[in-house]
Amino acid sequence: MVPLSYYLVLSAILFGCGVAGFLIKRNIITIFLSIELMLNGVNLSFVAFAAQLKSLDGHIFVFFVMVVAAAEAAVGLAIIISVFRTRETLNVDRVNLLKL
Amino acid sequence: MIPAVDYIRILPELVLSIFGIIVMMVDPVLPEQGSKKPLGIVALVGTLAALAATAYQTGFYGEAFYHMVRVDTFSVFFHVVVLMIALVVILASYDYLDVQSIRAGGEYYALILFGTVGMMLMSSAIELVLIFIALEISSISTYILAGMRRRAAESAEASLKYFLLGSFATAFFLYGVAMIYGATGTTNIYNIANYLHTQQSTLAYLAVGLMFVGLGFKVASAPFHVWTPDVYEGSPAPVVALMSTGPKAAAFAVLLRVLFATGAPGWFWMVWVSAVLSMTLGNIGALVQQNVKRLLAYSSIAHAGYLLVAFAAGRQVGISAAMFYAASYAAMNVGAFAVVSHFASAGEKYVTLDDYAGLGRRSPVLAAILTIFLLSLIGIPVTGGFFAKFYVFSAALQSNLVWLTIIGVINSAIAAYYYLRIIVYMYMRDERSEAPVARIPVGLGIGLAISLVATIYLGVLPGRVLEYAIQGAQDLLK
Amino acid sequence: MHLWIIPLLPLAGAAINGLLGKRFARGLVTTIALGSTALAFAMALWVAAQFAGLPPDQIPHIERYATWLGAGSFSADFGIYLDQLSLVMLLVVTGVGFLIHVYSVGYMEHEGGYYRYFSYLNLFMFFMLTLVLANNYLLMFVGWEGVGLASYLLIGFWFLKKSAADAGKKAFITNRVGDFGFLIALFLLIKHFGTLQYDSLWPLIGKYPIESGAAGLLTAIGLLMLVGATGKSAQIPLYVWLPDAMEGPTPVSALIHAATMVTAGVYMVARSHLVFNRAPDAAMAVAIIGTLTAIFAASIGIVQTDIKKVLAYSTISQLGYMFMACGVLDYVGGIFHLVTHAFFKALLFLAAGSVIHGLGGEQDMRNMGGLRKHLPYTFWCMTIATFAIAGLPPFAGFFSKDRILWSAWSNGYRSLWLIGVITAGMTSFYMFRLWFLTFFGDYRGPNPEAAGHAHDAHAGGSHGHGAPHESPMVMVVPLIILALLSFIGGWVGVPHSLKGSDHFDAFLSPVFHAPAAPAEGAQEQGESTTELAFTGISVSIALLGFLSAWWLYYKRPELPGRMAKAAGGLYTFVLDKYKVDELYGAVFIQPLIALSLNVFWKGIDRGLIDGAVDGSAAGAREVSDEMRQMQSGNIRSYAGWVAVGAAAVIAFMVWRGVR
Amino acid sequence: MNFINNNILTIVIFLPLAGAILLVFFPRRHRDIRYFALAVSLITLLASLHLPWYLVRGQSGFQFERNIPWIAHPNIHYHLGIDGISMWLVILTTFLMPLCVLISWNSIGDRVKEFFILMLVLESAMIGVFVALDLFLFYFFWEATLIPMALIIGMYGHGRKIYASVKFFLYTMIASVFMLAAILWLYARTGSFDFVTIQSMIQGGQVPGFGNAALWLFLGFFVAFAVKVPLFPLHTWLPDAHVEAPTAGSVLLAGVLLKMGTYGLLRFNLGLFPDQARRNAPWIIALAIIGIIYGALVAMVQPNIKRLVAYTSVSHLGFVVLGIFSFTQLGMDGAVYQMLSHGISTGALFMLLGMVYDRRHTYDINEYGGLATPMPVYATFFAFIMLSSVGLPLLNGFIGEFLVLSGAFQARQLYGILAATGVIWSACYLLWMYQRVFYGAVSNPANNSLRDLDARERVSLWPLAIAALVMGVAPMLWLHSIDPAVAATLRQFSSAVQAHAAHAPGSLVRADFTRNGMQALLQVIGR
Amino acid sequence: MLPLVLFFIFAALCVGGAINLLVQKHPINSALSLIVVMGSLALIYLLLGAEFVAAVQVIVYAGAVMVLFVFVIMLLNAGVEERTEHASRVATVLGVPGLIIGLSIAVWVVSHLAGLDRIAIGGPTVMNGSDVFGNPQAIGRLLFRDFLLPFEVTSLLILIAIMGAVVLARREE
Repeated sequence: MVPLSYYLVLSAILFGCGVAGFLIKRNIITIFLSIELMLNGVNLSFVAFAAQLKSLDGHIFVFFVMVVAAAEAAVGLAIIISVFRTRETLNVDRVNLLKL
Repeated sequence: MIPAVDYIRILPELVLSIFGIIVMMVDPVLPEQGSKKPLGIVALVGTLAALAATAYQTGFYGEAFYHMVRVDTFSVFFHVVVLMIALVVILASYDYLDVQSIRAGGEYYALILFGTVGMMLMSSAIELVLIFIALEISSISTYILAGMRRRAAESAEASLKYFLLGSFATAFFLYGVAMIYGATGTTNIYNIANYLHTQQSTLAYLAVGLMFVGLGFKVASAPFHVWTPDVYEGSPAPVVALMSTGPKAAAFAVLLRVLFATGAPGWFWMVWVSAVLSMTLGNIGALVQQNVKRLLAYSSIAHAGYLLVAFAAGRQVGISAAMFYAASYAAMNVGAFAVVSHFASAGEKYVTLDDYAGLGRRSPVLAAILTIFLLSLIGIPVTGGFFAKFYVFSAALQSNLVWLTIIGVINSAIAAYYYLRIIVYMYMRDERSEAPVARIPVGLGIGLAISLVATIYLGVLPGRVLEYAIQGAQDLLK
Repeated sequence: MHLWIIPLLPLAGAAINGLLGKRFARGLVTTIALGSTALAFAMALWVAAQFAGLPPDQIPHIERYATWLGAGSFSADFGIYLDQLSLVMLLVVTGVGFLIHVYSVGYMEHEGGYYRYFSYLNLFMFFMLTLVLANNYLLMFVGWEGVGLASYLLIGFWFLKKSAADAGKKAFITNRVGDFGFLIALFLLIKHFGTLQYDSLWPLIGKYPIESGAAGLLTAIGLLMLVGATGKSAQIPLYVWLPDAMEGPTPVSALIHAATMVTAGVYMVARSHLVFNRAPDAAMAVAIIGTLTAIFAASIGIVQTDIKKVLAYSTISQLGYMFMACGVLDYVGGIFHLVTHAFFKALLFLAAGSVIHGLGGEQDMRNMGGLRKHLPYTFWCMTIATFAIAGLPPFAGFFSKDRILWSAWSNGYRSLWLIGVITAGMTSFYMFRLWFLTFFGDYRGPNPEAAGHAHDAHAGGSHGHGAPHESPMVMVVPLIILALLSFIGGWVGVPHSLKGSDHFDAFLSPVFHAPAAPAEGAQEQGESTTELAFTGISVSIALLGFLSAWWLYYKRPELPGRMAKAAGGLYTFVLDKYKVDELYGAVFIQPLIALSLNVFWKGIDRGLIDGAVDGSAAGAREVSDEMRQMQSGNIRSYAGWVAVGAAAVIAFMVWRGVR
Repeated sequence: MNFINNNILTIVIFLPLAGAILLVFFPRRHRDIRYFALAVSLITLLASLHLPWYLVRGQSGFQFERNIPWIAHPNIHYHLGIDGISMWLVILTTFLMPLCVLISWNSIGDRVKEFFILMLVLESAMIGVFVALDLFLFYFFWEATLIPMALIIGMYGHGRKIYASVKFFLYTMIASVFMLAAILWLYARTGSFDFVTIQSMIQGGQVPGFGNAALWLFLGFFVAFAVKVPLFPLHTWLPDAHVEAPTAGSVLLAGVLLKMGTYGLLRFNLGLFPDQARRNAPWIIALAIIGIIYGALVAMVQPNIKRLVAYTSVSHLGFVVLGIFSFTQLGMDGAVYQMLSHGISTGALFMLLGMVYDRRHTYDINEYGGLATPMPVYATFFAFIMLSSVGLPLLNGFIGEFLVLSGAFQARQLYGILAATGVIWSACYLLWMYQRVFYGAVSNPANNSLRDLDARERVSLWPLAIAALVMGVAPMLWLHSIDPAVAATLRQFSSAVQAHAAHAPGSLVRADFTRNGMQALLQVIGR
Repeated sequence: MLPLVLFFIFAALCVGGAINLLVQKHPINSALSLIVVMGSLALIYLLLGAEFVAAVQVIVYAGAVMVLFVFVIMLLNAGVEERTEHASRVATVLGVPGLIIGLSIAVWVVSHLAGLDRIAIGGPTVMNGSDVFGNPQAIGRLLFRDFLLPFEVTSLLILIAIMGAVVLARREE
């Protein structure tokens, strides 16, 4: 038997890794991957809570999160392509025309 | 079986979605290189139809689709605000697309309509699942719209920044939803409220905090505001008009639901600090801006701060003040950006203050209209901005938030400086800019007229709108 | 009696000439100006006749016309207060004023701004009459300020000359300093008595005891009035404007700066006798100031070479006598000297004006001499005036001055008497010096040919006369009338000691309730013997002055120069008027300007306040600029901000939840 | 008649605004625009003359009242009304406006339409400030004056016009938000914006938490008004604004806008917070006296005529504040009178400066000298107005100054004495300036051929000159209605202070003050 | 005991994958690490009795979405990420673990206080009783009844996503 808090901590670790990845990675695609990691972390929480609550709402939520993630992935990658076209780089630090 | 009345309760959203699809279907029929104006007209008709549907909706208050949406004065209020924003934005885009040679007119209008659907759903949804999806709809469509000026690197960059940071923030929101779900076992706002009324939950605190991060990002309140100036600067001006008002208003509606309808605990100082930070950082940041879009972006951060003051005030007065503020802020800001979008000309070349020098002489009407919007943003009487601030601060005082009020009024005085700077450039600087001034096109003219009338109306006879807001606040708390 | 007509006549003249005079012919201007003054004088005479018929219980005769200023319980009227004192003043002002108007017609004949001149002069008459006839202090203050204005305008009449404009400004501002004191006195009166109307004020003041020993309210009022009076009547320390005021046309000097306006201070002190009677300290201050001014001005007058400057210092000195009189509570004496002085000093100025006119603008006595042949009428008139001012019997000045000195002695102010007597000697000396220098000896001026364009002090520049010549009759006739008055004017006040009946004293004493009138009855015999002895002293002192002047400036004219050399620094020091102007400049004016300019304006206003404001604006912009660094444009740093915010929010909310 | 009495204030407020709106649709023919603006301002003047004509003198309280609900939430009323104090300020406004139109006739040649629209809008707002009895409405008009004035300075000014305009705007704006906060606080506690209601609630002690907040509320209002007045350390916007503003702007700024501050002090700071007013009076008076002396001294050394005159406003308005905070009948009567007379004199001075600026385009004193020779009529007008500003008796300036000073003296002798030195200073700076500008020979060849005043300019000056004279000779025409109004204010004030004194024994009510106040009061009742 | 062991194994895999994602320089490696995380998560979902979610996780997430990622990485020919400014080693070395640990501790504290660490879930009970909980049928019923509206609205979202992808990725002519 696994205490619920273990799942939650694991979920927090994954979420935290996602945040950290966003902060330290320079490749736009990797940053995007970090966001997916965060979402996965959240999903784990949902599923864990659903198991605890014996309610399927959490599963439904996860399902919708996946759909949204997929949609975001499509749009996000398109945006990345569009940025790559104009800037010829995937380094996020070089995407800084707009500032101050 | 779903009763027919449920469809009426999502009728405006349905109408708009249908018109969005019509736009997409008409698009291929139009000549490839031709003007996209017919699409604009379709979108316009769609918005008007949705407005009519909203009006029709008022007779059918209630929940629908198994407690997914709830139509009440609160949601109708925001429906109207959002639809009016969409209307003006479409009107402002009418000629803008041709001027900027944006070819993807079909997608452009469709995205505006779909995005509006998302925003409307945000305000009427009472289920966090639906709120989340609606939020994503409005966000993703604005991410895309931000990148619509495809030839401009800035546009792509804005889109990317908005997208990455938006997704980042959404993850926080989602995490918050997960927590509230864990805390209460439900994702329905009113069920959550019922739970929280009877039970204490430590998790709920964390949940509220995390959801505030996500929504705070959407409304551009400090310290989650950092994306705003860059994105506003890079995005097409009419899109900025939309994204600085529509999703913001909708996100405020969600925030109102999350903070007030659920009876969420412990957020007061968080909102207080955020309000102070937003006002201060927004206003101070705007002081030295040369780019008008960027300046208005900073100002919109500050305005989010004022709105949060109303949140901090809480209770019915605070909520109604926030609603009124959202409406009048929408009216004036959408108008201001509409002017900016027109004046920017092809390639959005003319967006710095220097380009505005002597505008009062070159284009007195446009300058006068922009002046009125700016005065409203300052909060000068006879404009909606004045009453908005007025209600917010008086709500704050009624809740004994003296210091917050004082910080707020000082901030609004500081803010006068940079708005005034635009007026100064328009009227008091000698003409130096070579920026051409085109005649005000019909579409934009109508759009400006609408927001102008709204701004003045809210400034002279705010009573009626305020009554709606009060009614909405009551409905929200019911 | 419709007394309001008297002041309004000259006002009408001033208004008509001022507004329309530019388009009028000179004759019309003259007619209006002289006509209004003449009518006023006639009316004054008629009033005097009426007044004589009034029963004593109807004196003072008060006429109220309207409330001028009313606020709360305070109010001040437009109204007229006619008693013996104001009647005397009324007659002097209208009479001498009229004569000087007449004289001016000749004197100003060739000047530009003729209508302006007469308009100002009439305006002066109006204000002066308001001053003397007012039935309350506020209205008196109107006249008080108004004559100052007229004086300002007339001193600066030749405004193209910087010195004239400067002098006008100096006169006005110096007077304002005095007015400041006067105003405070009025405020004290309002605060404690609630009114400024004479008729309601006197009984209230009358209830106060004499403030001997401890200075109180009335002393304060008296001293503040004295401040006002020193301004208007050119006493120490505010006398400095009067010598400069000689920049104005000479008739103006005669009318305003000798006969009438400058005596306003004396009139005011006399009018406020109730205050000074009850405030011995204030009265003593008046006496001391007056005496000191008398000798101080006389000492400067001795060495001046400008004929008008000598007369100016002489005026200051004589005003000092009047103050001395008032200070020793002999108001009648003061007013008496005021009247006689009005005659002879007006005459002196007009005669000097005639000389100047005759010499084409020359004012320096070193360039005169021997003029008695060229200007016979002027000479004789001047002679009478000189004897009058020197205090030689039986001329007018003798009686009044003698009375003052005697009052000082008999009231116990022995030291003041001594100074007064010395001053009398000095007066006699410098007047005869003037007389000898001007009319005797040889003409020291330039050739008649050159005179025309060499000495043209008048800005009008039309005095292109040739050799020294007598003035036209329109100027000479007033001289003669005044000479007559200077001769016989004192006879109305022949003291009892000289077996006179002293009508003047009898006439005026009721006003002052005769507190200081020479004692009657038993002591009279002894007193009058002493008095006679003192008269003898002063006459001999005057004669001494005459003799030394004769010795130095007629018999041995080369002596003064040598004496001046021998005195060296002292002489130049006196010649430079004890450098008082320079002292004021260095102590008050320059520091004030420097303070205002460098400390207040540039330091506080620009540096401190604007500096702080602009600085904070710049600071805000700097902060803004700094804060823009938050907006680095880097997505990761933005995410960092969001993460930091989120961390703070999480920490806070967890803390809240845990609590 | 009744209809007119009920609506006259509305008419007077909105006539200029209606004119402005009509003007928006006018073709850009400058001549027509000017005549139209002149006509509108003259009609407004005529309409406003209804007020003194039908004002009932003895009646206390507000007259020509109009009180209708405007906005239900919050409870805002369109509540107008005047008493003897505000009425004259309205008349002053309407009186100056046609003259301002005249003075701008030729000097404004560019963007004429906008100029007159701004002027008329400004007039509406200024009148509104003086007649509003609802705090909200008052604030509304108060802020509404800001924009047109800032635009007038910024668009039609010269030199550092933008700096001046922005400075003016920000100073006023920042200060008035404190007033807004105070108004909101009052509303939050009383549920009303109505001046009369709030006043009686405060006096009845029905405002919860008022005791602790009173000082801050007082300061909130005070700062807003003090900046406008302007009181000593807050005055530096004024010289800049004046120097750079066009003539009409300066005239209105000095003539009317500054009075909004003193009017506010009198009406609101005294009316709502009598006890605080009394407590804070010493330092406020100190600032006023510093302003009197300091303003005068700084004026004296200015090299720029307009800046000089601007500083004199600091000095003169110090008198007004002094009079108000002397809490004596005389002082407050004088303060009101001084407001009016300063409007006339300084307005006229600025007009005169504008006329010479039109000819020479400089305000530098060194550029002038000897102007009396080429421009005698001008010099005469100038001298006359200068004398009225100096406070020569029988001209307008004297009455106000005298009353203020004697009132201040009654309150405390030192106040009167220090302030009375202003009599000396004003003579110093104006006479010195006059001498440098007008006397002497013409030193600058550019001044040799200056035209003297033309008919239009004379027409615009005569009313002011006559007003200055009449106000000096027959002040009772004004004081008859000012006096009872001030007495009513004072009555309210002293009863409030006494009530407070009764609550808190041993408070600092000075005996002489009460005595004087009561004396004045009895006098008024007795009449 | 077994569920706990399994949980730790998969959790370790998850965390390892996540950390690897951070450490790897080449995006393709990061993407593959993410797939590891997702796979492990799917197994944990199974452990929690969420069969349907686990399946979707593998098919949609690890399958479709990640393929898209890899595809784009290949398309754009992304190489090893370059070092640029804003690289503070201290911040990375201390901040990242700090952030992760901090968040974990916060969550742990909160869940501890909420009493969640006393609730044990997973293991055989859930796994065995899966016929009523978490199976596709129950989910389907919920999805097409209670959550019908969100489900339908999702179609709009996907439409937008398609449109966006087309509009943005289309080569500008």
